[in-house]
Amino acid sequence: MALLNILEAVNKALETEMQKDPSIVVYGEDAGFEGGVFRATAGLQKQFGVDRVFDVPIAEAAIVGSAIGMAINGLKPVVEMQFSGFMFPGYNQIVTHVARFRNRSRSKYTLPLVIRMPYGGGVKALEHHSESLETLFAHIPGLKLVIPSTPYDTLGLLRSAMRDPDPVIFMEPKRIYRAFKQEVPDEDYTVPIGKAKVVIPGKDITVVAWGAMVREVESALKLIENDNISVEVIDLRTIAPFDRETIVESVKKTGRLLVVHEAVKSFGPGAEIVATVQEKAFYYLAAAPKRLTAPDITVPLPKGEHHFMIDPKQIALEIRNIVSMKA
Amino acid sequence: MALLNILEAVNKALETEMQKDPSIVVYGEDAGFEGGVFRATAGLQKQFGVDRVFDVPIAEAAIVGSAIGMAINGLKPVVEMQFSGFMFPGYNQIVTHVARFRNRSRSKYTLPLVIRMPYGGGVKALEHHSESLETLFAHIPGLKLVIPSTPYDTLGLLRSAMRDPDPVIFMEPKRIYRAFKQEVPDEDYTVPIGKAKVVIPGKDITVVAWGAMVREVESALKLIENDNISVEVIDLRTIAPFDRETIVESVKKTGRLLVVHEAVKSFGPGAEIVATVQEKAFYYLAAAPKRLTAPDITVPLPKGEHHFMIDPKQIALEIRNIVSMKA
Amino acid sequence: MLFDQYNPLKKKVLQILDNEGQVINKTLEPSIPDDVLLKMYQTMTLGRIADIKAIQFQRQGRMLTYAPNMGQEAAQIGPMAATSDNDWLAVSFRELNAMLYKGVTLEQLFLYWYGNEAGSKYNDSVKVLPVNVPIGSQISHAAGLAYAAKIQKKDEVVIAYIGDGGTSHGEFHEGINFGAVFNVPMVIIIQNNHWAISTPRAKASKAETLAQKAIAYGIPGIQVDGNDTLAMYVATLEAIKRAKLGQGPSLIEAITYRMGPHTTSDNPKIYRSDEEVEAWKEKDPLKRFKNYLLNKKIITQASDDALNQEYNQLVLSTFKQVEDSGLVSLEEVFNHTYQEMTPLLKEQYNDLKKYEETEGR
Amino acid sequence: MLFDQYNPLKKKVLQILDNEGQVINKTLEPSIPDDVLLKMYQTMTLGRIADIKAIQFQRQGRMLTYAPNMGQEAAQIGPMAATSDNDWLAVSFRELNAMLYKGVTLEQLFLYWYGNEAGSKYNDSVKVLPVNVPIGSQISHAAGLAYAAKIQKKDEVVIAYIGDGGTSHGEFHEGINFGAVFNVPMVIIIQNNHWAISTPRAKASKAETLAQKAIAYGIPGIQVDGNDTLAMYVATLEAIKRAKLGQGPSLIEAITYRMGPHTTSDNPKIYRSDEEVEAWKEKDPLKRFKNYLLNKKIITQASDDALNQEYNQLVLSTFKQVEDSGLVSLEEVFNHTYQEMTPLLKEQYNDLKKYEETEGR
Ligand SMILES: Cc1ncc(C[n+]2csc(CCOP(=O)(O)OP(=O)(O)O)c2C)c(N)n1
Ligand SMILES: Cc1ncc(C[n+]2csc(CCOP(=O)(O)OP(=O)(O)O)c2C)c(N)n1
Ligand SMILES: [Mg+2]
Ligand SMILES: [Mg+2]
Repeated sequence: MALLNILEAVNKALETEMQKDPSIVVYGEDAGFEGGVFRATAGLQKQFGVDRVFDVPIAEAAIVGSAIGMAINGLKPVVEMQFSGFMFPGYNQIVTHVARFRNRSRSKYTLPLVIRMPYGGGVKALEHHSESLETLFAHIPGLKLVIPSTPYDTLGLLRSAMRDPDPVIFMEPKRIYRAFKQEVPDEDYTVPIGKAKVVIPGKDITVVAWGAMVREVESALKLIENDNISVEVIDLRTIAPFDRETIVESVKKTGRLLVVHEAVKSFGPGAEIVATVQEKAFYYLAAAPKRLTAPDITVPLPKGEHHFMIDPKQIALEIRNIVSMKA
Repeated sequence: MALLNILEAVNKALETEMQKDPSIVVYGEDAGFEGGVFRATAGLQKQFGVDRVFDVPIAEAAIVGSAIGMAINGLKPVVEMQFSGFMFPGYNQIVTHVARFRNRSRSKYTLPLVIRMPYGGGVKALEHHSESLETLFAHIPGLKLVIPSTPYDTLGLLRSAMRDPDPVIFMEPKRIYRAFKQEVPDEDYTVPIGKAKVVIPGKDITVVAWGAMVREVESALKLIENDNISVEVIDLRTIAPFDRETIVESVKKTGRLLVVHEAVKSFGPGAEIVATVQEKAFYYLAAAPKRLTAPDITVPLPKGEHHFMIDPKQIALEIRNIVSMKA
Repeated sequence: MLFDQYNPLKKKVLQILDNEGQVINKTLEPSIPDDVLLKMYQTMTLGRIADIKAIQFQRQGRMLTYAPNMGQEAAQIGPMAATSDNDWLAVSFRELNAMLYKGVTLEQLFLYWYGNEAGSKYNDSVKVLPVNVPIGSQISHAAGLAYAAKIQKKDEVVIAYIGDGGTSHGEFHEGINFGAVFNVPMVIIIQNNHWAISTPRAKASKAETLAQKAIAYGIPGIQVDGNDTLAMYVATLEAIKRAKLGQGPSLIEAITYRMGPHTTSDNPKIYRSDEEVEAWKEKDPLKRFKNYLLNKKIITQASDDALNQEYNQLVLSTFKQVEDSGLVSLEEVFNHTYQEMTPLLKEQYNDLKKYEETEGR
Repeated sequence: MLFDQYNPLKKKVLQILDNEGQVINKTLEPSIPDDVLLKMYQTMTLGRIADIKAIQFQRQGRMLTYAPNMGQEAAQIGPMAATSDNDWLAVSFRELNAMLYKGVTLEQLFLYWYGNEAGSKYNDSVKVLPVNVPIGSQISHAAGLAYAAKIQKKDEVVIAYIGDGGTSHGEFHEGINFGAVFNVPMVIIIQNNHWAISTPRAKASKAETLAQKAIAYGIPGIQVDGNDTLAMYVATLEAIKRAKLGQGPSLIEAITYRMGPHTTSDNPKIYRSDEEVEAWKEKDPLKRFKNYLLNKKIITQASDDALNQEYNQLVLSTFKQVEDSGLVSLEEVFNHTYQEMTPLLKEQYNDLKKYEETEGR
């Protein structure tokens, strides 16, 4: 067993997979020599050499595009976008190629590759360093989108991503990169893509969250400890394709749903979850499914960011509200 | 009065506004000399000169980025992305700058500009020529997204877009560019951004659509003429910010909702409309709001595209289904 | 070294054959085996006929869109003849001849343009990337292929094509720069056919030559008569040698001309003069190469007539076959989004299947 | 013409002042009015002090992230002194000195780095674009500003800054190419400070110089000692002249060095040696320019001491003021998404307002 935080779990996933699979290469802006601005890839260049772990020019389109070529020619690239807010120049390659090469070539060319990126707010950063862009990947057929919320899941999910025959976008909640540690097994294990996790079972309301929001939900529960509300907390873990079954079954049981996410509300990821639930569990709903999200504004710079972030008190209030609605 | 199709309405909107407002410039790939691959800008270079109407290098980021600079320095650019599937290289500029300059500079720099692009399938085209990417704009705070479905609205909405103090994405349903003509007034008129249109009033079910889908819905109604179902058809016209009031009021009346769109389903525009409606009209719902959309796959090339497109028969079936559900 | 001799700043253009197919630069004439010369000529001939027919099929409403190659055969066949079977080809969308030479079948090419993804499922041994529509984005794919070749010590070079208009794109810049920084075995060929749809070469760049763009990346560049199969061959051969020696990418600007429309949806009469087109007919690459082979007695007029007749038939029958292939099944359309359909996709597939079975489509 | 004389392929670097501030190229020494020289020096001095203090404030946990300028003052002040009030400035994110010179206030700059958008609401007459974080994307903004100036016949030139690392980006390529094709009045200055965070200049491009990238766009380029205020001034002046004559963009590579960390979150000791940093101290642009002015008797050691003391106070008091400005209001955060809040935004605003009023935040 090792005691790791999320960042260390990312590093360990890369390290252990690279040891097993010589075709894996890791690169990105500053990801080589110094091991990334967050040190997610620290030590890897030393261990695996500059051919397999390296710095690249500042050119996100080329980072993604070259990964496509490498994946086609026998490598398994795991590339880093320095921040999710800087993935946009590479988005053309992601949508028009990463998501499509398999289909375009009727599975002659497949792309086993992973695109990692830290995402999310609450770290008092400059502009473009705090966005939550799940929707922009989840809406694109051909991509998978994974977001872990714990060190254990990070290690297991990133391994699964690297073993997946198809491209996986792996978004890392940087706000909790170092927030807490967890014991993880030394032996090889994976966490499956496409499976949500019932973090806390309950029967009055289902709360779906992912990434840094899972902990905020857990904090919220402490605020309503004495309210006699039984909350089922689900960590979505894979945003696309998401685990409809677990969520729908949960809401069939609880009759109530709250989705909590950091992304802005309109046309955001919560809308899909709500829409799916009411398609599949309409007659079980005791109250309108709700979304607690960031408002539809650009993430403010740090001195205004508190207006944008979701806090546990809000979550607690919202849970109380929904549960108080008559069936 | 003039009898125009949608393409001609685009052209007329540009022409009439350019005559009134000397700060408008129009450019894009092949948009100058030949007037665009669809001829939407035909004749404008001759009338307004090469400084105001011109061809540019193939460089979508520079097209959008330069429009930002022009808008800041006294011009009103109306730029064309040749197809919406080729807007991705310009998406970085759209998200990180077009949507944000006002907020970033606390309204010192504002961006009165329009980005036009043909979109949608059903035209038997090559790859990347058929996508419906509404969500990718609608999810971004700071953008407005308009989609007309008739010549009259095209002319009126594009004028409004050009007069808007903020950036507007204007997506044109190319499949019906030349599908039909409509009388439009010679005198100046506009259609407001942010207002949906009740195309057909009804009381049993609300069907929301936009762009080329409005006509498909209308065709579907003919198939159920004898079913004694009173359908309210709403043309959304502005996708962001969308007219929640009109839709919510309609569903409060009908109790049923079907959203029809060309975009793929998951995390698509329909999810937001469904989620909004059940947030605002939950207790009025007689049946689960539904979405009829493209499946979650890449738009197939023409020989498989029929599997992807929505046809009136499907819409008719879906309407019957929803209405048949007991309240 | 040709790339020194023809440094783009010297404003010289590499040429070996004149417009009549006479060798005007004897010292540079390559010694290509006869069977290779023949394969080159045959592919060009097939490409030319396929091209002309594809446009006809389209005019008859039988073919969808098609992007003609006519006039650009030399810029494609010369370089491909310089490659070996190991080498990769990353195309743009106007490289029918190059693709044919590298083993993509005519049937596949027609199937693609006919609107069926199966046309991009090339045979196993074929190392060609599918037609790449988003301008410029293939260059970094090529850089990635070449990087993988390099670190896996595979004996492979990657040839990437792009148009004159494409050089304006950021994707071109990033891809070539990436390849140069990592010194990967890659050759970038710009087919400067003078037009990007209706936009003239002058709007692509203010630079006098596109070859001089190489200087921005610290790699060698060269301007070549792109309608001269031999010149294109020798330039590419040298670039491939450099690549194999670990000297990194090279950039070749092939000066050529698109004789046909941009695609079958385009009407070039709107934006260019008949005289311009006529003038380029003089430089027809097929005629030049044919004369060269006639002079070398590798072909005869009779053998050529026979070849043309054979290929005419072949093109007709191949297209007929493609036409008969009909529509793509629902399953095919769903089957290749992921290795396995997700539960949601399965549900959507089943729903549509049921719908199509009961209601038809 | 300097750009001919110092054509980047000649591998010469324009320099006027030596490391001690002695004029070593008398013929090129510009005649700058004394008051301008003084303003240049004052701004550099203020920039230097602000820079050092900002890092201190950050270390004290009072400032957020900050991107230091130390060592790059000449590359910013020389060019700005060559501009007139009409001219625009499109920055990247490491141009504090240039922004100060063009009228952005220190308070605004601190407010920005302190994490408040109000810091980018410059005074009306100030023609500077806000700090631009997405690498390279400012270049096409500059091209657009310049295009607008050109067709509206405004007497304006646009100066755009970018880093060495930024030249790898597609946005750089597209923006500069766009400007060149339309021959707009624009000057692009690459601050080659040898590092892009931890990534060395060699990884940005295989090209020997970044100035030679100009050749790709058919525009003139030049390498300049970026720590030499006078050399930067004369190069920019000539580029501006060209722009005003309708001759289009020019590219200037300023060879300089980032003395501090990339930002306050960066630890450069991981990736570069102390010796490297020490060696660059010899070329300190502020020292060189100060000596020049001492020699010219425009300043004295005493006047400089007084200036330093004054600016130390100014920087402290300005930052204190910024610190006291506190948090941004909910209204400000919602008010600038569109000219008018949409109904949905109003609803969200009201909900949050109510929540914050009752529950605090
Ligand atoms: C990113 C992108 N933008 C626009 C287009 C539309 N488009 C297709 S071909 C073309 C012109 C290409 O010109 P060039 O690169 O010279 O190649 P050619 O067609 O001459 O072979 C354009 C603009 C595209 N395919 N991709
Ligand atoms: C598109 C984009 N990708 C990545 C980043 C993250 N980033 C910020 S600064 C920087 C390095 C910039 O280096 P350079 O251009 O040399 O400028 P310098 O920092 O040296 O002034 C990077 C990679 C970014 N801001 N934008
Ligand atoms: Mg071309
Ligand atoms: Mg730098």
